[in-house]
Formats: sequence, structure tokens, C-alpha cells
Amino acid sequence: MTNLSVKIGALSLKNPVLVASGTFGYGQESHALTNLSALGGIITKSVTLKPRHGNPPPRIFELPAGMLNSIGLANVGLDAFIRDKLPFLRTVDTTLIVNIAGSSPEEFAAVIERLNDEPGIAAYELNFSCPNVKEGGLGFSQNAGVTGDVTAMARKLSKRPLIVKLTPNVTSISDIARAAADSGADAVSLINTLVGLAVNVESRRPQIFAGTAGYSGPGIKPVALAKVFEVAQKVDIPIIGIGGISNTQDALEFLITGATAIEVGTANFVDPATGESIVAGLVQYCQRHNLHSVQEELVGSLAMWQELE
Amino acid sequence: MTNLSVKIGALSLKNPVLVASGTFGYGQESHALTNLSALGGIITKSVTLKPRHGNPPPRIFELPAGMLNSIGLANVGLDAFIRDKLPFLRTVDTTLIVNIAGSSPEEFAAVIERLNDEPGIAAYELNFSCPNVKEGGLGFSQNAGVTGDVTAMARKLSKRPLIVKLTPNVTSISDIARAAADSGADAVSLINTLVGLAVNVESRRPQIFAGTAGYSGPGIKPVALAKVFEVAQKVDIPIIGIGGISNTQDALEFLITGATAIEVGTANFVDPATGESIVAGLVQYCQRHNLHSVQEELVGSLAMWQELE
Amino acid sequence: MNDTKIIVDCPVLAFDTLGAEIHSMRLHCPEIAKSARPGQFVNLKVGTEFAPMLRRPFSVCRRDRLEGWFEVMWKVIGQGTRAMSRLRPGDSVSVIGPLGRGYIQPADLKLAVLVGGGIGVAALPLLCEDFQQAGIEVEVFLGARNGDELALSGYFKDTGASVVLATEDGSIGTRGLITAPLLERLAALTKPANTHLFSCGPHGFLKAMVQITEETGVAGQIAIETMMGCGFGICVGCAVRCRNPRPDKKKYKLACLDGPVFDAQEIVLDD
Amino acid sequence: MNDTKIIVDCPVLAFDTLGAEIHSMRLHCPEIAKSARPGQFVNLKVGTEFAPMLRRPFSVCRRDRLEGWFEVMWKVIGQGTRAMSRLRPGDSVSVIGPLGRGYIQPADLKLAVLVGGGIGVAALPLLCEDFQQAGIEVEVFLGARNGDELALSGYFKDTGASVVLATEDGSIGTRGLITAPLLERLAALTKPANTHLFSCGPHGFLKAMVQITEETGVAGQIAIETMMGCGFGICVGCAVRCRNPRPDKKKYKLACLDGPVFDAQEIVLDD
Ligand SMILES: Cc1cc2nc3c(=O)[nH]c(=O)nc-3n(C[C@H](O)[C@H](O)[C@H](O)COP(=O)(O)OP(=O)(O)OC[C@H]3O[C@@H](n4cnc5c(N)ncnc54)[C@H](O)[C@@H]3O)c2cc1C
Ligand SMILES: Cc1cc2nc3c(=O)[nH]c(=O)nc-3n(C[C@H](O)[C@H](O)[C@H](O)COP(=O)(O)OP(=O)(O)OC[C@H]3O[C@@H](n4cnc5c(N)ncnc54)[C@H](O)[C@@H]3O)c2cc1C
Ligand SMILES: Cc1cc2nc3c(=O)[nH]c(=O)nc-3n(C[C@H](O)[C@H](O)[C@H](O)COP(=O)(O)O)c2cc1C
Ligand SMILES: Cc1cc2nc3c(=O)[nH]c(=O)nc-3n(C[C@H](O)[C@H](O)[C@H](O)COP(=O)(O)O)c2cc1C
Ligand code: FES
Ligand code: FES
Repeated sequence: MTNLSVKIGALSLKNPVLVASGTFGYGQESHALTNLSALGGIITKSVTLKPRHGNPPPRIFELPAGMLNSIGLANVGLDAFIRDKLPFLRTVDTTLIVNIAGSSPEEFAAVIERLNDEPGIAAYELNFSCPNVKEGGLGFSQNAGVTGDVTAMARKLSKRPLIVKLTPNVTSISDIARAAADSGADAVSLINTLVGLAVNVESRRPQIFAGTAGYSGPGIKPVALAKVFEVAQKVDIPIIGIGGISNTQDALEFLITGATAIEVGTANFVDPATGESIVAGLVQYCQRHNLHSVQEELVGSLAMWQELE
Repeated sequence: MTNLSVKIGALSLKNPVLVASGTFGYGQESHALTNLSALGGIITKSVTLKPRHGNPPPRIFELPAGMLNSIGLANVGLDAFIRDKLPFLRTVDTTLIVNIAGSSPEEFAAVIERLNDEPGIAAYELNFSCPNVKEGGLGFSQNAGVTGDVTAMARKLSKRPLIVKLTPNVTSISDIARAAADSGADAVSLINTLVGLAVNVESRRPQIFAGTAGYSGPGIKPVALAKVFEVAQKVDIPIIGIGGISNTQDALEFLITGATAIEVGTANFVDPATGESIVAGLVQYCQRHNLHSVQEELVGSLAMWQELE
Repeated sequence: MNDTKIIVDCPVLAFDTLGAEIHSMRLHCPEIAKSARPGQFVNLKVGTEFAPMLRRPFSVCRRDRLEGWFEVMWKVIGQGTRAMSRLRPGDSVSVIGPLGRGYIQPADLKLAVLVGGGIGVAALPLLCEDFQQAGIEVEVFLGARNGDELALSGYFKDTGASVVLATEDGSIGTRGLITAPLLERLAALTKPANTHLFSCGPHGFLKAMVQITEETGVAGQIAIETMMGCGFGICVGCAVRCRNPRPDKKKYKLACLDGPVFDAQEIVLDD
Repeated sequence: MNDTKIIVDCPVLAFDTLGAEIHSMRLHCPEIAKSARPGQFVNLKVGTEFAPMLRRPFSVCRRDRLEGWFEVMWKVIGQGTRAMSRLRPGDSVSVIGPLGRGYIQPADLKLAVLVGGGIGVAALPLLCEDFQQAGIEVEVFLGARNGDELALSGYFKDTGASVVLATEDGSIGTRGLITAPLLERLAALTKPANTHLFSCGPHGFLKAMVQITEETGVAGQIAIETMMGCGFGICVGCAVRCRNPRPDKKKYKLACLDGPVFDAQEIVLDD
């Protein structure tokens, strides 16, 4: 029997397979299509203090191995989230992590304080890295100082473990991860989307209303793995790996590279049971390789090549 | 009749289609497979002062929409380049640009001074951005100060136009581009490869000997376009666009976004006549859209969406 | 809407080619055959490769509840529909469905005018069936570029509905757009208040339909096509702009959840 | 080496299935049929999609100079070879070739021992033909996992060469690896100096061949498989480590230009 459970600071997960914010709605939408309780955890769509309409269409565009999106954090807002979405999520037998976004430190603070009183939430993921909102967004986690400051503020307020979600669009993601760690984050999750652009050559306009957008899917997996590798080498904090994970092999690459857990994103759009399949696939892999504990024998087990002679 | 020619500072190209350094050898290898003189120009594999063996295998790995490489700047070195490769390149009726790499400013200086005396070279492309050499490499163009200093040094020594080739693995590529522009670069070319990683989950080793490697091909095109867009918005210097360009439509996306010319990279491995085909495709597109000059009517013609109401 | 959607691998039972670029296939799936409502769609994935990565949405065109199959009909556009055209009986397709809010039957409906533009006709057979069973009169107007792209006219004639055809090249029916005969017919209506337009087709066609509802005062519904990331509400990528949104109201609706059928006055069809 | 390589779309003339996962096809290409030498390869691209993006290298297995075709034979491994298996006569494949340095005929060669492991046998027919035409005696040793994967044994028998077979499951020929009968034969050689081993096969097989050349003192050449980015020298991705490189010498050679055939003592076969 393989022990799939992992610990991320104070947070325990029954298995390392989560679903990524903004790619699984509020759970209920996929309820009919997959066994939600098979997942190690569900991370909600980013919640902001007020409801957000989001950006004008077109919001998404397909690419050879991925997609662009500029949703603009469209969401029901904190009140409606608590009223309409939380009750269902509480009924699911898995770990619930609420992803929080905001355009100012004050907005993060207000959402955290209010959610602290709501039962059934295991941790918060702080979205410091959305490329699709003009104010704040990407800016937060492109700067180690700001990341540290907002993390420290959240740490003071939060009753729950904090996961800081980072953007890959930086020179040194390990510097930002270190700032989050030093300011009390329990873990970092990476990567959010890469900034990307696609152009309609007939209309000579961007394929997305907002111009540049967030690139996700299999095409960003190599970048995400390199970022996880960098942070794993340089910073001593649990990592949750995200980026193009579509099957068991992808998940294994992240775990082996040093992620303690993973999030399935864009792949949910194609098959919302991807996470469930990966959990089953991990069990098979561990049995085949005679591994007894994911956390102790798989996570971070990458061996580098050695130069001959 | 469409005028395909473009000007990049003091450098005139008969058309905007170049082949990227390290993806076309020294021209001769593809001589039998495509009409080299159809190209707007040829950029050589990076030349270093001394010959370099390069990195141990495995050096390349294929991805869903691209590949990883860690060649390690394997090349014949300056002496052999001048002796064995330049003579053939001089016979080709196209613009020759020599790409120069080095692990120190002194190495760049030595190569430039020596090449200055060699006829038949139209410009230098300075590779400040190779992710696959430990010393220098990526470091140069991840830092605006260093980029500025080395560009200024090269500007003093060089008798020829200078193109500074930038890495996308930075928080703000426009800051680096501006530093190059302010220090006398005639143009910037972007992007070099993204840092990527892939893992063999059976051996639990990286798929590339060196670990992380350079990600190229269609999967990086959205990132490359976003970087070209950023530089085009913020810095007033000609841009040469690179990244995943495999056909006419790809090339058009870059030109429309603001690149004055483009470089075909990884696509050459699949079809070394890609550049030649793109030149033909550009002519067709311009005729269909009744454009008389690529430089004046196509380059940078991107129109943004406007919010209704 | 009760959530009847499922994800399932469906065997291809039959494959048909109706025009140079128009194909249809029957997929075995008793659940969807049973639960699909007119105007709903399924989201299909052919093969397991990453390109094209996303599913492709198609109207549930016909179905047989007893035999347990439903049919989709499509025009070849790009990579996804090209891959579908290589399918053969015995192959299997991953399906999510039924999805979306379908057409809604207005109170006091006496005459249902079904208008299909091009391959948009695929959304109309279930609707015709339901209305005829409910004793509502159905008239069908179909327009297409040419005869080759004019599908299902025989099907509708067999149902007993009156069928008017138009092709841009005049090869079948009136030459020109279907809007002309449609406008003529609407002008002759005796009870416009009990008449309703149900349409599906390409963008320009839908714009014309919206204009016709405005000009004639006959109410109508349109089934729209947008890029869809998921088809069931988790990507929030299929937003369409609402017409005249009040400050307290939603600015956008989701084509996959709130549509793909909307009231002709409900949303903005911009480019 | 004079540069005879071309890039060309070749029609598939014939398609054959030789085992559960082994196929071959004839491609029409008079130029390559004419100029290919034993041990050279072609680099193929099926379709225009990005996945798989890179070409796939295959040995030129047989050819007919007069009829203007050459043949490739392959085992289904992954996406690329799977796509090739769906090809049919009339389809077209993009080909670059002939590529690489082939086998070299040593001076004073009297007996050529051709050793194929699995699908590696595909590299040997042209060699057999050339040697037999030059009056050199040929003996062929073929090993495979099972009878289903043992290809071309009939072909070699028809040439009149002596053929020894071994399968791991014993279904055809000796049970076990081909190395055992091969070693036995080499031990019985009368003139080892005029004998040469020409081999092609998977990694472990080639390692065994290198060891055999060392143990028996019979010289040999091996045709290796590496990942190839381009196949003609522009990506510098197919490096193989040289054995005992002198300080002034190359540390790596390129499989596509300097190989894929190397002297058994020339390179390091590490993992
Ligand atoms: C609710 C709905 C029902 C539809 N019903 C039918 C039908 O019954 N028969 C039919 O022939 N067509 C139907 N379509 C259109 C059909 O989905 C597209 O033609 C198909 O997705 C094109 O895919 P492709 O890969 O062949 O083309 P691509 O080359 O990928 O795309 C060509 C164009 O098709 C559209 N498209 C591509 N992907 C999607 C997507 N995921 N969602 C929406 N549009 C997309 C885009 O406008 C794109 O520019 C429907 C669309 C929607 C939204
Ligand atoms: C010079 C040469 C000659 C060859 N001749 C034959 C032959 O005659 N018959 C035959 O069946 N096979 C031959 N091979 C091997 C054949 O090229 C691979 O089996 C094929 O590329 C696998 O592709 P795939 O997409 O099916 O598998 P993938 O799933 O892409 O890869 C499976 C494995 O195949 C190898 N491979 C993949 N791509 C390449 C590439 N571009 N270059 C080299 N290896 C790759 C890798 O080791 C990879 O791990 C030859 C290889 C070389 C280098
Ligand atoms: C349509 C879409 C919406 C997203 N919305 C959010 C969001 O609201 N909050 C957030 O933190 N990340 C959001 N993301 C980012 C994903 O959570 C994930 O970090 C990213 O897509 C990379 O993973 P993937 O390649 O597996 O999709 C969104 C991604 C997509 C594609
Ligand atoms: C195998 C390989 C080798 C490369 N070698 C060099 C090099 O020597 N110098 C350089 O400036 N860029 C080098 N590059 C980067 C390319 O010139 C180009 O910037 C990059 O690959 C992105 O373009 P693409 O996606 O079209 O390949 C190399 C790229 C590849 C794939
Ligand atoms: S298509 Fe994903 S929310 Fe509508
Ligand atoms: S395969 Fe590209 S250099 Fe050998």
C-alpha cells in the first residue's frame, strides 16, 4: 500500500492532486462529471471582495499546445461566494482551499478576515500573479519586496495556512519565493500563466480583447518545471507545482522535481476527471516502482546526470 | 509589386526573413535543400573565440510543441570560422550576420576586433542570452546594467551595425532593450529560448544532461509575441522577432506586432526551406491585402480592441 | 435546469457525408439521446493528442430515444472538424453533454418559424419535432451558400412542415439570402404576437435575424457560436455582452450556461 | 562525401505489415533510390501538425534503382511511428535524404558478418547486396524478442547468404540472444583479420557487439540510434561521446554527419 498523503506545512492532503484556481469553478460545475472526493483538494476560482464582471470578449484563444485567457478575474464576489458557493463545497469530502485575489493589500486583508470566520476552509492561496487585471495583479509577485510585505500582512491576519501563488514572468522566481517564505508563507504555488499574445493576421487585432493574456496548458509545462526546479534548489519551502499538467506522467515530473503537490489547470476544461485519473495513475506508478510514500520517496527524488571521466 | 525590403538602423535587408543563430549551422549544410539567396539574411551559429566542444549528450529533447536544447555553444571557434565557414557564406547572395557569444566582455571584444577585418559581414548579433553556458550567457541580458556596459564596449569597437539578442527570462525585457538602445545597439532581437525542464519519470533524471535547457519552437511563440509587443510599446528601437516562427502566418503576427524582421529557428530542423516559403507567403499576403511596403504598411500595424459604450 | 450532463466515450454507429465539407455521425449514447433538449449541444474530443487540445461544441441534431443514439452534423472548418471527418463506425469519441440552455417555448406559441443559416440548421430538428408533437405549427426557412451546403431540407419536408429554401448561388430555392422570403412571410402574418422566430446560423445571419425581430416586432431566439474553453461553466471564457445592462445586473452572460440560445434582444453581437 | 541529399515529398507506393507492430513502405524517389549507400538514413515527416514536430530517422532498407523507389521498415514506438502506420498507398511523406555516413568497406574484407538486433535489421539489406556484388562472403545473424519481431530473414536467405536466427522466446531459431551463436561462429574463424562485423540494433545489443569485437579481436562497425533534431548537421543535438579523445581532438561526434555508423571502438555507449 502506498501512502499518497502529503504535508504542506500545517496542511495535510490525502493525496497531492489539487485542481487549480479558475479552472474548476466552484466544484459544483464538475460534480456530475467526476468524483470530487477523489481529489487531494479543490482550489476555488479567485474570490475578490466585490463581484467582478471580468473582461470583454474574446477572452480565450486556442494555441497549438495550450490556450490564452484573459478572464479578468470575473467572479461572484465574496458575499455571493459565501452564500451560494461555500455550502456545496463544504459537503465535498476533500480539502478546500480558497484562492483570494485583490488589487490592493487592503482587499486581501478584508477577504481574509471575513473568510476566517467561515468553517470548512483549510487554507488560502493568495493570487499575487494574475496577468489579466490592470491594477495590482502581476505586479505583486513580480516584486520580492511587495510579495514579502503583503504576505506578512496576510500572515498576521490569517487563521489558516497560506499558499502564495507566483508568476513565472520574472527574472528570479526564487527571490520572490524566498521573500514569501521569509514573511511566513507556508508554501508557494507556481506557476500562474505566462504572458502571451496571439494576433489575427486578417483583422490585425490581438486574438484576445485585452491584448496580451495568460498562456496555460501543455506548452508551458517545461517552463513551470524549470521554475519548480529553481525554487526547490534555492528555497526551503514546500512547493505546489502547476503548469500544463494533463496526465500522470506530467504530475510525476513535478513531484520528482520537488513539488510536494500539484494542481491540474487547463486540462480540466478537456476532462474534469483529469485529477481523479492522476490519483489512480500515481497509485499504479508507486506500486510498479515499489514506493511506499509519495512524500518521502518520490517528492524531490530527481537525480542529476554526472559527467563521465 | 510589394516592396519587401526593410531597414534595421544602418542595415538593409532585401526582405525581413532571416534564419536564427544555431538553427542553420553555417549555411552550407542546407545549401542542397533550399535556395539560400531567397533569404533576407543568414545569421550564423554563435561564434566564440576558442572552439567549444559543447555539452555532453543528451542535448535535445522533443516536446508537444517544441523542443529543449542544451548544445552549450558547441562551435568551431573564431579561427576555423574565418578559415572554413566564411568563404562559403560570402558566396551566398544574401546579408550575412555573424552571431557572437562569449563568457566575458573581453571575449566579445576579441571576436569583434578580429571580424572587423573580414569582408562580407553586414552586422553582428551579440548573443547575450544563451541559457546553456554556465559562465556569463544568460546572465548578461538578465541585467540591464551589464547589457548596457557590454553593448557600449562593443559599439566602440565594432565597425558594423550591432543587434543585441535578448533573453525572455526576465521581469522586464523592455528595461534591458532600453539599456541596449541607450548604449548604441542598432536593434534588439528577441527572444532567445525560455528556460525549460523535462524529466524522465522512469530514470528520474532530466531529459537533458545539463538539467534545465532552452525551450524553442511553436510553444514559445505566444511568449515571444508578448515580449515583442512590450518592447515595441516601450522602446524606440528596431526589433527582430524570434520564437516558434514556422510559417507565413507566424511571421505576419510578429511583423504586425512590431518586429521589423523575423528569424526562423527550430522550424529549420523540420524544413530548412521554411524561410524561403515565408518570403513567398509574405508576397502573397501583401498582394491580397494590397500592401505596397512591408516596412511602412505592415510592421507595427496592430490595432487594439476598443471598449464599446 | 437539472444537471443531466455526463462525460462518456461514445462509439460511432454511422457516418455520413452530406456535402463536400458536411458530414454527420450517429453516436451511441442512451443517456444523451434521452435527456437532450432542442438547442442543447455536446462537446466532443477526438483522439488524445494535444492538438487541437480543446473540445469542439456541436448541436444535438437528431436523436432516437429508443435506439439510444444522437446525431451531430458538422461543416469542416479546421483541425478539429477535419479530425472528426476521418472517424468511421467503430471509432470512439469522448462526449460531454447535453450542455447549455436550449430554446424556450414561449407561452401562447401558435406558429414557430425555424430559420437556419448554413450548418446552423443542425440545431433545429429536435425543435421541430417537439413543436409538432405539441401541435404547434412549424414553418422552416433554410439558407445556404449553395445547394451543397444546404442540409436537412428533405428531413424537414418529411415532417410535413412547410419549407422555404434559398441559396446565394440560386442552385436550390430562391436566389439570394433567406431573409427576403422570411421578411415577406412575416409581413403576411395574421397573429404576430403568437409567432416566434427560432434561429441558428453564422454571425452575420444572426445579426440579420436580430434586425428582423426589431423591424417586424416578431419576437425571436438566436443560438450563437462562441469559442468555448470547457462548455460547462468552469473557464468563464465564453462571455457574451448583455444588451443594455442595468448597473445592478450582469454585464456578460456565458454562452455555455446562459446560452447558447438567447433572446434576440438579450445580447450584443459585435465583432 | 558528396552532398546528394534532397528534400522531397514522396508518394507511398506500397504499404506492408510484417508483424504486429512492424510495418514497411515503399516511397517513390528515384534520386534517393539511386544515391543511398548502405547504413544511410532518411528523415521523415508525416503530416503538417506540430506534434510530433521533428522528423523521424529511418534506415534506407531496400531500394530499386530502376523502378525508382526505396523502402523503410519500422517498429511502432510512439506518436511518429504510429502516424506512419496509418499511411496508405497514394499518401505522401516529406523526406530528407540520403543522410549520414554509411558503413565503410574495410580493405581486404573477405567475410562480412552482418548482425541485426530487432528492427535494426533494416540497415543491413543494402550492405548485403553491395558485398555480394563485390564477391565478399556474407553471413547474417539476426536476433529478436520473438518471431513476430524477426523481420527480413526470408530476404537474406533468398540472397544466398548463410542466415542464423535467434529469438528470446525460442519461437524461431536458437532460444536466447544472438550473441551466443555469433560468438561461437567467431571462435571458429580461420581468418579473423579479414573478417568484419557490421551491426545495427538497440542500445544493449550494440554494447554487446562492442564487447564482442573487444573479446574476439574481430573489428566491427555499429549503427547507432540517437535523438536527432535535424539529421543533417544544423542542430548539433545528436552528439555522441568519443572514446579516449586526445586533448587536440573532438570530444564529441555527430551521429547524423559522422555516423550513424561508427567503428565499434570509436564512441562511448553510455546510458
Ligand atoms: C454551441 C455551439 C454549437 C455548435 N454546433 C455546431 C454544429 O452543429 N455543427 C457545426 O458544424 N458547427 C457547430 N458549431 C461550430 C463548431 O464548434 C466549430 O466549427 C468548430 O469548433 C471548429 O473547430 P475546428 O477545429 O474545425 O476549427 P478551428 O480551426 O479550430 O477554428 C475555426 C474557428 O472555429 C471556431 N471555434 C474553434 N474552436 C471552438 C470552440 N472550442 N468553441 C467554439 N468555436 C470554436 C472559432 O471561431 C475559430 O476561429 C457550434 C458551436 C457552438 C459554440
Ligand atoms: C539513424 C537512425 C536510423 C533509424 N532507423 C530506424 C529504422 O530503420 N526502423 C525503425 O523502426 N527505427 C529506426 N530508428 C529509430 C526511429 O527513428 C525511432 O523509433 C522513432 O524516431 C520513434 O519515433 P516515435 O515518434 O514513434 O516515438 P517517440 O515516442 O517520439 O519516441 C520514443 C523514443 O524514440 C526515440 N526517438 C524519438 N524521436 C527521435 C528522433 N527524432 N531521432 C531519433 N530517435 C528518436 C527516442 O529514444 C524516444 O525516447 C532509427 C533511428 C536513427 C537515429
Ligand atoms: C481560464 C483560466 C482562468 C484562470 N483563473 C485563475 C484565477 O482566477 N486565479 C488564479 O490564481 N489562477 C487562475 N488561472 C491560472 C491557473 O490556476 C494556473 O495557474 C495556470 O493556468 C497554469 O496551469 P495550467 O497550465 O495547468 O492551466 C486561470 C487559468 C485559466 C486557463
Ligand atoms: C538547437 C538550438 C541551438 C541554438 N543555438 C543558438 C546559438 O548558438 N546562438 C544563439 O544566439 N541562439 C541560439 N539558439 C536560439 C535560437 O536562435 C532562437 O533564438 C530560439 O530557438 C527561438 O526561436 P525558435 O523558437 O524559432 O527556435 C539555438 C536554438 C536551438 C533550438
Ligand atoms: S465555455 Fe467555459 S465557461 Fe463557457
Ligand atoms: S541531428 Fe541535428 S546535428 Fe545531428
